Amino acid sequence: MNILTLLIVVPVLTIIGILFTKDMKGARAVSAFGMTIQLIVAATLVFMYLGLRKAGVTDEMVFISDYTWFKSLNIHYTTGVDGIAVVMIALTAIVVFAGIFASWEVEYLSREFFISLILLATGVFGFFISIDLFTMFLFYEVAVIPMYLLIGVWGSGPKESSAMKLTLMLMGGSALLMVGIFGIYFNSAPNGGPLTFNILEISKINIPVEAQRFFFPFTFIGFGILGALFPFHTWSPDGHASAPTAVSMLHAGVLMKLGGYGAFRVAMFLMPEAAHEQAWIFIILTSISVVYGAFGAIWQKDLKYINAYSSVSHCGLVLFALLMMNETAMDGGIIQMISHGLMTALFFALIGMIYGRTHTRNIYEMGGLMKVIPVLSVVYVIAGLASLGLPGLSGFVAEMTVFVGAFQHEDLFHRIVTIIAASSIVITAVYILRVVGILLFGPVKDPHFEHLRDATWFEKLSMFTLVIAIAGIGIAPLWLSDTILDSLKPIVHKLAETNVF
Amino acid sequence: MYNYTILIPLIPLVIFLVTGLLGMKWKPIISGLLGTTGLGISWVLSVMTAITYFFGSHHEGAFETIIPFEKLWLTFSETLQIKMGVLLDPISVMMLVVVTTISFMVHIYSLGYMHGEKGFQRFYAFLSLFTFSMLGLVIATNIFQMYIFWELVGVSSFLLIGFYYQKPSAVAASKKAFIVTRFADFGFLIGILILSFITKTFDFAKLTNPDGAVFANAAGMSFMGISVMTWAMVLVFMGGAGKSAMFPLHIWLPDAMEGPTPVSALIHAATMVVAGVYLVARLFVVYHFQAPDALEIIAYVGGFTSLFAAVIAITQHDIKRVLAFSTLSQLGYMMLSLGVSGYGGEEGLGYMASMFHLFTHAMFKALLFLAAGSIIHAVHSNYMYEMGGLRKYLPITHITFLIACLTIAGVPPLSGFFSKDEILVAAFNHNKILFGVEFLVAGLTAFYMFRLYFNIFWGKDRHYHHTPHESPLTMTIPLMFLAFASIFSGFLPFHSMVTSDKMHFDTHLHLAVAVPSVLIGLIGIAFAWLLYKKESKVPEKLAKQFGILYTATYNKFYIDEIYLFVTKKIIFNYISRPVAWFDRHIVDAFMVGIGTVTEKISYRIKGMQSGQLQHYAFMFVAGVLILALVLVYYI
Amino acid sequence: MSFNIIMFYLFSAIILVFSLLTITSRRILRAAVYLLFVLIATAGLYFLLEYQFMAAVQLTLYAGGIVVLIIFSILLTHHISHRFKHPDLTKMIMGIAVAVVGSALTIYTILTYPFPQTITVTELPATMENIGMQLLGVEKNGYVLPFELISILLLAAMVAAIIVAKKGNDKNAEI
Amino acid sequence: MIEGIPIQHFLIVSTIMFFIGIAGFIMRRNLITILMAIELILNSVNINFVIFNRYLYPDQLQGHFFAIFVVGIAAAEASVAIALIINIYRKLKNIDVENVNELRY
Repeated sequence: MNILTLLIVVPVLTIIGILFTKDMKGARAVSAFGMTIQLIVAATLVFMYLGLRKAGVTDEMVFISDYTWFKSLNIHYTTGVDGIAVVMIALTAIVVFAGIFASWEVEYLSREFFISLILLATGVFGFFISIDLFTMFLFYEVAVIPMYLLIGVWGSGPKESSAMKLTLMLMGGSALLMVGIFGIYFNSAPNGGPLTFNILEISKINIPVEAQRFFFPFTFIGFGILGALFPFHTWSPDGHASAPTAVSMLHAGVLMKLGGYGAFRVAMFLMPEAAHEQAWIFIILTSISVVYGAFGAIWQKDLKYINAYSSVSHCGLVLFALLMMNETAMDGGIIQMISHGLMTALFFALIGMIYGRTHTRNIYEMGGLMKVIPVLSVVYVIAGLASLGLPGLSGFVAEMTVFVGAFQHEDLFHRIVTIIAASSIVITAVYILRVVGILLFGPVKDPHFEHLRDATWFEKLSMFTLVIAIAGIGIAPLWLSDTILDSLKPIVHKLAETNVF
Repeated sequence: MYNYTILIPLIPLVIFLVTGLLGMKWKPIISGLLGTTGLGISWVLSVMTAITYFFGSHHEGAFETIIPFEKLWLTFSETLQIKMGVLLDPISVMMLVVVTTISFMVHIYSLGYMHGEKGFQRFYAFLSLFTFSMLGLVIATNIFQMYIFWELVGVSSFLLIGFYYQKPSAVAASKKAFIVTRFADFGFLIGILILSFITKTFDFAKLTNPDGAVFANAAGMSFMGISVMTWAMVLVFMGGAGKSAMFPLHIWLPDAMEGPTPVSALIHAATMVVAGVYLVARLFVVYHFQAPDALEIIAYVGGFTSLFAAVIAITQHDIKRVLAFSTLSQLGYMMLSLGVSGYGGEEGLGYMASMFHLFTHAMFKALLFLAAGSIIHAVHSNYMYEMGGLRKYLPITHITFLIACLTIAGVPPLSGFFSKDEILVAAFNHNKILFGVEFLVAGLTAFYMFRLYFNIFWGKDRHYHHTPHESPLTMTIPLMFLAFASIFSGFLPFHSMVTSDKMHFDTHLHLAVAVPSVLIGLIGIAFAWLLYKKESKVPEKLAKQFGILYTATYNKFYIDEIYLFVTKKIIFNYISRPVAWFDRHIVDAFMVGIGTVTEKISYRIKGMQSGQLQHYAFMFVAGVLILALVLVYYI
Repeated sequence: MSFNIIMFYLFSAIILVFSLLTITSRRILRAAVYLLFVLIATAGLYFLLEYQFMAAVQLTLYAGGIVVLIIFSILLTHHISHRFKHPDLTKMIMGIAVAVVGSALTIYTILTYPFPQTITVTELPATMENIGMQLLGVEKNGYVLPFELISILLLAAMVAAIIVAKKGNDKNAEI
Repeated sequence: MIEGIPIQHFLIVSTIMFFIGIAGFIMRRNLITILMAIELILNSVNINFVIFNRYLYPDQLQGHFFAIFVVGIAAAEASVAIALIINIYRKLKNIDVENVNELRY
């Protein structure tokens, strides 16, 4: 069996396994086991991929397999990965693994919880391995739908309305996306011949420019909604605030990345002329996202809201970088996806753990947590530092690659927006330090907090997995960056040759 | 032959990791000893490097730039790459010595000073982290490596200032320090980006090549009427100004004194704050050849800061704050000196003087801080009006403190005299106004230092909670060592070691400058002696005389308040809050509004589904008619 | 002016007048009787067109069957003397507007449409033989399939009518 | 085919009858009257079938047959409708169409 298909089979088997368990203990043990295997598979994939590249394989996509499953419309189940997909898969595996341990103590309907969670993960894995647009879209929906249940059933606060809002907005995105994908499909054979959903095949032909102009905004905004593009980001604060810990982790850590990944893999790669033409609009929107999200975060009181706005800012940077359409900036955008995925997952995990102890997320009701729960607090500081771009942690590598890349652009407009976007590093520092200062430092505000329990083993496992990944990327970013750069070459090449400006 | 130099930063890094991860499981003292030993090794290696570099295998002509170690860290594109490496040239070797020496002394000193503190291991871990970052900054081979470590020293400074994290003032100070320097770093980053855009390289080797080949692109590029190189270099200087606390980015430094005193000595007096000076020196060639306007700005900023800080220092009561403002003032000196310097030989006197002063200042300012720490340790107070007559109780501290005061006041033949004299000469040759300012500052410096000295060690004996006693040996040995260094480092032949073009040139004493500057120093001391030797009412009267001026100075000219206004009022209230409001009530409301409107419309139009058969029939027939009209008659 | 033409206009007038009366009469039994007149006049038209079989069906099924059915149901649900209230003004406006506009539109269309003036095909007289052969024929122009369908429909309608109209069974009555 | 009467006249008669039926359907409140309006409509359609057959396609009997079918369907419809009306009458004690509005919203 193709190793990529294994990435779907393992979660599906895990779900089936959970069906046979009776209670929380069984369900979580099976989930943890399954996701550990998944992590191993993903790691194997990374090594196999690097091995192939080292052996001199220069195909754009590797591990390709192909089954027709709807012949008359030429829909295939086609899998294949390049370096970008591989690192995204690795990210997903890590975050899901950490997410399982972060939700170790979900007692209410725990079997159903784990099933939904893993179903969501299956969708994400499927999305990354697909190179058939239809299958990709199918998996995208598989990833989005369980979110409704996960928030609506296991959430907190105004969970039903948040779940509704989130799902409806994402479904709105899907609707746009579907228009875009069908637009691509029906223009995939301008010179006659069978229509196709296969990304690689479509990338070889040129979709007529008029069609691109029309369908590019649909596709880009469709993915952009998931990637928290201003002004379509408002599902994110409410959704994250209501979602249970693991769901926030997965959602901000992985699902929002589908947006960025799709935006460049589908929208920009297949419709390069339109991407060049319309990039400026989206560059303005994303630079607004970056700064606006950061400013929005300064004023919030709720830990999850702070993080959600911070995600808006960081994810805005992802799209911003991708739209710069040069190798370095896109490389940075993808590293930023991974980096943001890891650290925001860590943040949400920590917030969940802190909330589980203090039963409040209002930062003004807490204080001095460093004294009572030092391990959690130290990890929180590390996550914060990663978020504000401290060298040695992943955020720095990503941000710097983005800024350096974007600034190499010949156009003055691009350089000026880069400066505007770069100003977010200051604002980020302000809101991160504000939270850290209020939440962790100072005297202990509430006497009830004096006897809080510090991190348990499964929480530590969850946190340290992510911390190690963050620090690993931050300290030795070269292999990651090279892997991505390598795979970006054909994409950037295609984008460059269609640049009419 | 310099391969071992990579160990100099790596040892502290390893110690940081080990202490940080495992330290909590050990007895505290093990961390301390481990850190001290490690730093000792680093120090020995640095001194070895310096001796081999400057004095070994004697050579004629320029000192070479040696890169014994370099490794690719991150690729941006074919030309833009970040490498991690070790670069040895006169200034970096000199800085290696400075950093490791002070750090080593502070490590030893902290064994006594921090003894029994909660978080002793944490303290040592952070010290190691800082030392690692600072060393990495010093030996950076390219501007991006420098930026990386620049950020890391920023964060270690943040962690160390906020060491007493339960004290709100310390937390606030650490936050302030980080954010202000971060803001400055933003400028630095933009500067780097502009440089990289023009030159397509980060390497110092290429950037600082006097032929300026990499800047060929920059010719004629300008933005808003100012040449792009000036923009770039001013922005880079902004980073330096943030770290070196130049006006108006100086506000974090006095507050940073909330950290433990050894930290103040290490970071906020001797090493990190000179990073800005070091940065300008590192890129001096670029400044000189590509952006002379930026250099001019640096000179004026430096000059203004030194005067400004010296004036404020006169009125402060917290001894650490006096020292902090004194540091500001001295950093201003160094910046000014770089700003007025030319390139090559005698012209480059300012450059040499700046580096020289950096070196001597590190020694005597660290000494001052450590001595101040010793005093605070004995008295448990930071305020000089709670001190007096301490010379009896703290003899070693007293002597070393006096030596440091004399050094900073520029009394010959102590080291401060030499370095300050060179700066004054450089300023005199270049710009008479700045020279005047510096001359005045020299007098002010002597005055406020001796005000401090007399207030602490002379004057009336206060009533102390328990009799102050001299600090333990771990604390006094560093004091004595640094006093020794303060006295004798002035005789180091800097003019043949650290020069702008790395070539030897001859210097000589300019009596026309030296004599008046010594005299004004002595006058300052004399004033202080008159006013503060004995308890007297004169200072208070004087303070009253100056009235508003005094209050303004005491409140540091309200710069803090201005900043507070900008951040709290403008950013929080007028930007962030509206943004949050806008997001909730406009953007989100719009998105929610789509849903609400849909619901409203459906509520309204559900009345059409009335169950009234005849309404349906009417609609149906009317619809058919309309369709017929449209389809048949194209209306 | 031949007799046929006069008869046509007479029948037309009856149809139109009694149609109007059917829907305007406030006494329902009278309305039913007016409807009967309309249907009989229609049958007259069929006679004029020489479709005797059709006319006979019209008379027996429509005028005979359906109208009787309607009158029965009226008797089941109304007092004979019951007079309706005037209909709602809005409904009246709605109905009249639709009717006026619709008939105007349709009549305009009819009058402007170029119907062929002469038909040159040989006429197939609607004799009983022809009708019988075609209605139950299976070859070309044979209508046995719709015929069977209609018969099934009628059966289904009959069953449905019985089920709907009969009183609820005991089990339901208890509830 | 009646000599001297053009097809249009027939059609106009049936059209007016049809729309009278429509108007009755919309205006009247009583279900049985509505049923009668429907009969009018069906009848007018029947006339059209027959007329088109007779005037335009006299070589076949399609319209004729369809008219017969319509009569059959009308009979079925009337019987079911009356069954429904009787049922409604049992439930509501009247047969006003305005009261039959359970299936709203």
